[in-house]
Amino acid sequence: MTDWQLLAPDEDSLALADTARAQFRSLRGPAVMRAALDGGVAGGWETVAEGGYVDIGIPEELGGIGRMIDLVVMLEEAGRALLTAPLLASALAFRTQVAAGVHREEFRRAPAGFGIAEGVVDEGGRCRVERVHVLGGHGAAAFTLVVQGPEQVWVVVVDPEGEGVEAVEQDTLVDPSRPLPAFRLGHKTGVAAAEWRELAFGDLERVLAGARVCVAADLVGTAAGALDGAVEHVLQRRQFGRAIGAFQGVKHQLADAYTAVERARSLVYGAALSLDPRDCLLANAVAAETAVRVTSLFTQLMGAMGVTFEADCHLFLRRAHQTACLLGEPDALYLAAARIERRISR
Amino acid sequence: MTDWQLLAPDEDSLALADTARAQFRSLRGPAVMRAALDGGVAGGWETVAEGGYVDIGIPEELGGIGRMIDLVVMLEEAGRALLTAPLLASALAFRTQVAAGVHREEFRRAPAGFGIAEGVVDEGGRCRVERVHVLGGHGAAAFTLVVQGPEQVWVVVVDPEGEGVEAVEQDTLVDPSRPLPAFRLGHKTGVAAAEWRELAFGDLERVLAGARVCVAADLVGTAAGALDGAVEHVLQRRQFGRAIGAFQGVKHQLADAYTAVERARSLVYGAALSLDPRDCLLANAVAAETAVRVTSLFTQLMGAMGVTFEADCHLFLRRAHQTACLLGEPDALYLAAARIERRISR
Amino acid sequence: MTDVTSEFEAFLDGFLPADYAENYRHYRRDVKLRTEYQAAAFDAGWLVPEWGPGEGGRGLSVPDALAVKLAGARRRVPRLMNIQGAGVAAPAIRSYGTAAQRARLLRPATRGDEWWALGMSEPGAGSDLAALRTTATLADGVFTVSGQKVWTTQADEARWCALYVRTDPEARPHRGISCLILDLRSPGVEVRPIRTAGPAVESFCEVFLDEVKVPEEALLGPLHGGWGVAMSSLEHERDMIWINTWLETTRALEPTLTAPELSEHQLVRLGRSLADAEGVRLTGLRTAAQRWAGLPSPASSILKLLGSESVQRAALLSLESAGARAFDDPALFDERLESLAATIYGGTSEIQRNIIAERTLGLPKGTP
Amino acid sequence: MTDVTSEFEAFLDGFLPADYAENYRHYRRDVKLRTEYQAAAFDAGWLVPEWGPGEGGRGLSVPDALAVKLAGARRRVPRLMNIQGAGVAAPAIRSYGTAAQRARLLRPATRGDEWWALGMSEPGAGSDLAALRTTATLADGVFTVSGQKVWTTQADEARWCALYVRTDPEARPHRGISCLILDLRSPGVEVRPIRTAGPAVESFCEVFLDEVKVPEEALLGPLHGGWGVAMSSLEHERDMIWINTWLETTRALEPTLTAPELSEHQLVRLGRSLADAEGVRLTGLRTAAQRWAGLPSPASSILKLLGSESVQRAALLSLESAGARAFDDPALFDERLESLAATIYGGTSEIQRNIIAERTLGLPKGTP
Repeated sequence: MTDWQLLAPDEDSLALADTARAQFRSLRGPAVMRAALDGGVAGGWETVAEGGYVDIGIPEELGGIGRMIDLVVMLEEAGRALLTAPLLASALAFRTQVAAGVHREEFRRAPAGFGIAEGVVDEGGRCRVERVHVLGGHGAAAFTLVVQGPEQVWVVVVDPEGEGVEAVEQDTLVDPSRPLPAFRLGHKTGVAAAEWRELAFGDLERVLAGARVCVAADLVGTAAGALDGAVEHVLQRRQFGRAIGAFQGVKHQLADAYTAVERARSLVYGAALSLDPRDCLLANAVAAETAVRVTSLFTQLMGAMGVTFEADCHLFLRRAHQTACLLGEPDALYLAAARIERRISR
Repeated sequence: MTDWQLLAPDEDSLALADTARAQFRSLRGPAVMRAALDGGVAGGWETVAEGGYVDIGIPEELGGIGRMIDLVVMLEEAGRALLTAPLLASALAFRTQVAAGVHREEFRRAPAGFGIAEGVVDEGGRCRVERVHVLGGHGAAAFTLVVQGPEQVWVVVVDPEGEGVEAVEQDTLVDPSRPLPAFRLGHKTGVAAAEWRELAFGDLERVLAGARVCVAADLVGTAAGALDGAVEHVLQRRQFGRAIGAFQGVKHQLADAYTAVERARSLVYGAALSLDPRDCLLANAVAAETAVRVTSLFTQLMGAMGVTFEADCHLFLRRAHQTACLLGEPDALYLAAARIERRISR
Repeated sequence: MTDVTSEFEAFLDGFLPADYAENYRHYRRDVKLRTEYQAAAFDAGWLVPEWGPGEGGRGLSVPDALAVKLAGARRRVPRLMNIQGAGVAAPAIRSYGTAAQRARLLRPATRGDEWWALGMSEPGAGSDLAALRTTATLADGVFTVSGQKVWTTQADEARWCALYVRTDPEARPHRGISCLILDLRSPGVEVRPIRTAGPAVESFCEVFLDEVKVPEEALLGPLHGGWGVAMSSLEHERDMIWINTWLETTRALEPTLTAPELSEHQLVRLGRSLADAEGVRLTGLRTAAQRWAGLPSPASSILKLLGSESVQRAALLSLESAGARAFDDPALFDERLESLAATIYGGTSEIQRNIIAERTLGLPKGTP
Repeated sequence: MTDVTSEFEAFLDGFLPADYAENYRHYRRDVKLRTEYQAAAFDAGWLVPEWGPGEGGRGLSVPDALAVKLAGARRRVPRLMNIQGAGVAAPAIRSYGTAAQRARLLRPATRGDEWWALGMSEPGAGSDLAALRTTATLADGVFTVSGQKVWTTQADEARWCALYVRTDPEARPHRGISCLILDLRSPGVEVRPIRTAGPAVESFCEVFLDEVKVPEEALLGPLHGGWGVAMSSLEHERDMIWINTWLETTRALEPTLTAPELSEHQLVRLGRSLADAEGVRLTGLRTAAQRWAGLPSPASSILKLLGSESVQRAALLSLESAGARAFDDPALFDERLESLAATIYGGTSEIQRNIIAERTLGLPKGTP
């Protein structure tokens, strides 16, 4: 079997995707997102934990199961269903812990939070961060943070209930079903980390590689879900005596969207196989742009209906925008990938 | 009369545009470009000089006539006709001389060359430039150069026959009908300038403002000519039993091209009225992008015919590409305009 | 600056609070200020300066009136509370209304004392006015109206509705339409606001009409001549629309213009958006100038296309270049969401492109 | 790397000059090397490794054969002098040819000893094979062919032409087409090269056919079954096309990758183009992998769209980021010009989009 054959999901992956799709749908992502916009709280950790989803893509020696590509197809289904349970945050936390060598099996028994921030960690593992947005920060048993200092990078695992962790007052209305609360850590004396690892600055992208693949998979799923919604809409909606999907102007936009989604998916699969920093940066950037573009198109094709609360398109758009910049804006990622490639080429 | 009413060309401008259009067409730009690709030499200075075109937009006290907007409509007709006579180079040279205060009426009696380069000019007006591409450099009686030093900028007028001016061997096949030969100036002792003026670096864009408007007007004309050609083609060419111009996919691309051309024209007219550096940078950038985009569309809509020597579309594409980067690539111009605006806004 | 604009600026200086420019983000949502501004501007003749003094204007020439509007936009004058009233309904009443209609309705609509809704869109008809199905039958001097309207802005707060109805079902689709002035308090009218995805500036409603009686005197314009009333009243919005999109674009760019630090590639995008804003402003002005000079002007559809693209790119830039700050400032997302609607109101971009291709470039009519 | 690709790499190491990679820009246009490479690769079984050993292949599995082709692309093996021969005509002869046709034609077509042209496009028919008008009437065992072909690559240097003709004018357009093997030296054939706008890698011709006699034995595939032959032979190009666009994209990016200095915004564009190249490569591989695994694969039309966009953006970037250097290096413009043709060969982007919308997304067929 040559490497590229791994780009086709095998039977196990496909079965996983089917199961995940059915189960995530039953969790009614759009309905929960709407409720969250009205102040409801999105739960669901138990379901994803009992389903064994948090073990996928974790190495077997750490009690995990399946390959990176299985994690990708599963997160794609989560993105497609607008899953509100804190699965992505946990996947980001655990992948980053594994990459930095600070993962413990017990971490997977509770929901995790994940964030990237500027700050410092001293030699005793005390961590000071002025402000960090933590995905899954509400209800997490531990925060996994990538802390960027002036010359090093640290991966730390901290207890959100620990001394020195303060929630920062803010509104987060873009996607309240997957909140991004902000925190300040150890303003005065630092927060003691349960685990920490210091890395050279050049290792940052190696450590983030898996997280980028996870975010990208989620975004591809969100884009794919929006594309499905848009196609369904243009088949139903009639104008000038025919379904608007019969107009070439609409057709071509949707054909381009389909092409963009498949392209992004290819990049994510490729990055999942290689976990090469350049590939992961590109997959993250492309998935982010694609999700914003396709969810925007969905909103526009919905016409006036697109601005109503009852339409799903704004939910997809919210999810896409909040997730797209989670690990950096696309242009900055392209820039970083180009710099890596130029170092190799010259 | 309010300022904005000047955005509509008056009767004099319209009459000038009509005359120029007829005369420039009679000079058969596309045919001369094709001949130049085969090694022929494009002349035509006499025609534009006798037509009085070189005096347009020059202040009356310097023997000129008409306003900046007249220069714009005239150069737009030149771009549309793919004029090969060295009118743009002269316009760039004379506008820049006027802006720097080194213009003499007698300069307008002969074709001029124009270029921007890095180099230095000493206090005695001796100029050293390692390499400069001079538009209209073949056959020019004088070169007007904007020389950028590390801390100053100079505008110089030099005699191409003067001691120390050497032609640099090169191919210039992008648009041989409007050649951009390269020169080296005063490798050892410098070349004595006939006129020179030292300016602060911050004055660069003020001095280049008029030149940017001229280049932009030429590019808008080239884009408009390509749009005309594309529309003509899609009305004639039939596929699947109808004119390809009836397909919505083609229609929407041409509607976007039309919109882009009108937008670029508005920016050029606006810049011609204000001669504000920010406005001129934006007009130049937009016109360059529009010309490349519309001439590319023309080429693509021509299908297989588009790659033949006999089709006009590659001539428009050549002209657009060569002219688009003449005063800097569009992204760099947008960047400069944004920096100016941010200085004002904060 | 012309004399007339200085006079207008003096009026603004007198009316607006001293910290208006500085705290625009706050005043933008100040209902009291906005209401009072409209009334004061009308009373001083600045709201519709091109109308005659007897109608509440100053009899200004078109160029002078446009200069006043531009000066207002630059100063970001308070947004009217009910734009359809002064901007669409009032010009239609002025052009098509009977003497009695003008006397009763024109001033309150323009001054903002009585609000208006526009009953055009219907479920399943959207951008296609010719497909409307709400019917009105005339008998004994009374129209009986039944049907449904949707996306009717501010119908829940408006007193009147310029209601487009089918009065001749036999005629070709756009020939059998009439415009009725509907009192929204009439029996049989039910208005239901539609909840929007983000915090909308104006409400959106469904309007259900069940055998509503409208007196014959409430017909605006000729019977079966509603198409002309609609086209002409939308025409009046023309300059207002591009001035507004220009304003929206510059407003959307403000966070990026004043951001403490931007990377080079963000600056390039900012430059492109500045060109977008100027493209809208200058194309709008050029169109007005050429129209005024009696010259053929660029197709007005391009203003719509340029405007929506301009606002969308600006909102996207401000959201994306805010980076993590966007997580704390949901207004950036809301503006982005709102900007996507810009391609919908007043005809989708697809329709604008068809119009340009067919009417301006002369390409053959296809299926749309 | 698998064993089979290492063996292929060893073959390349033995065949290619030591400075091949370094001086690729030069060797790219080396006709002798390219000709010799094709013959040597064929003789060693590397040109069509998926074919049986008796046919000049190595009987490799599809995955191994694709691995060999990718390894070749990475090494930038010399471009075949006549791609239509080995890439399109040979597979069609192999699938549809009679024993006699295979014996006479297959090996020289694949080895490059005899060149082939493809007679598909006609003036006024372009991408629309069903509209072709060149006719052939069969009588007494001989077809008499009259008509005109255009954009026929290398017809001026080819020995044979796979000529598509209308043999049943009564049948529905795509049912009445046959494929004939035309000896281009036949009387009544006139070939005129078309001058191209830039320095083209391969020539373009018009082919005029005036009562040309073609023996019945030269029919390829069933009478009136030419549509199937055409579709199947283009199908064989499938992987070749995306591998080639990927290669072209990376080649077009080289000046930018190695440029001494780039500004940040140029780096961003470079990153986008790297993603384009990877998008083509990985989508091509994924499509092949899913096909091989018997899974539904993404529509192959997307490879065409991705490929042409990818090459175009790369060529534009390299031209624009060269700045003034582009004035001295006309090759950058020529690549840009050539890249624009990428949306034309093998069906325009518009047609690809229609196919995706209708066949993959299930949108209604409209007028095209």
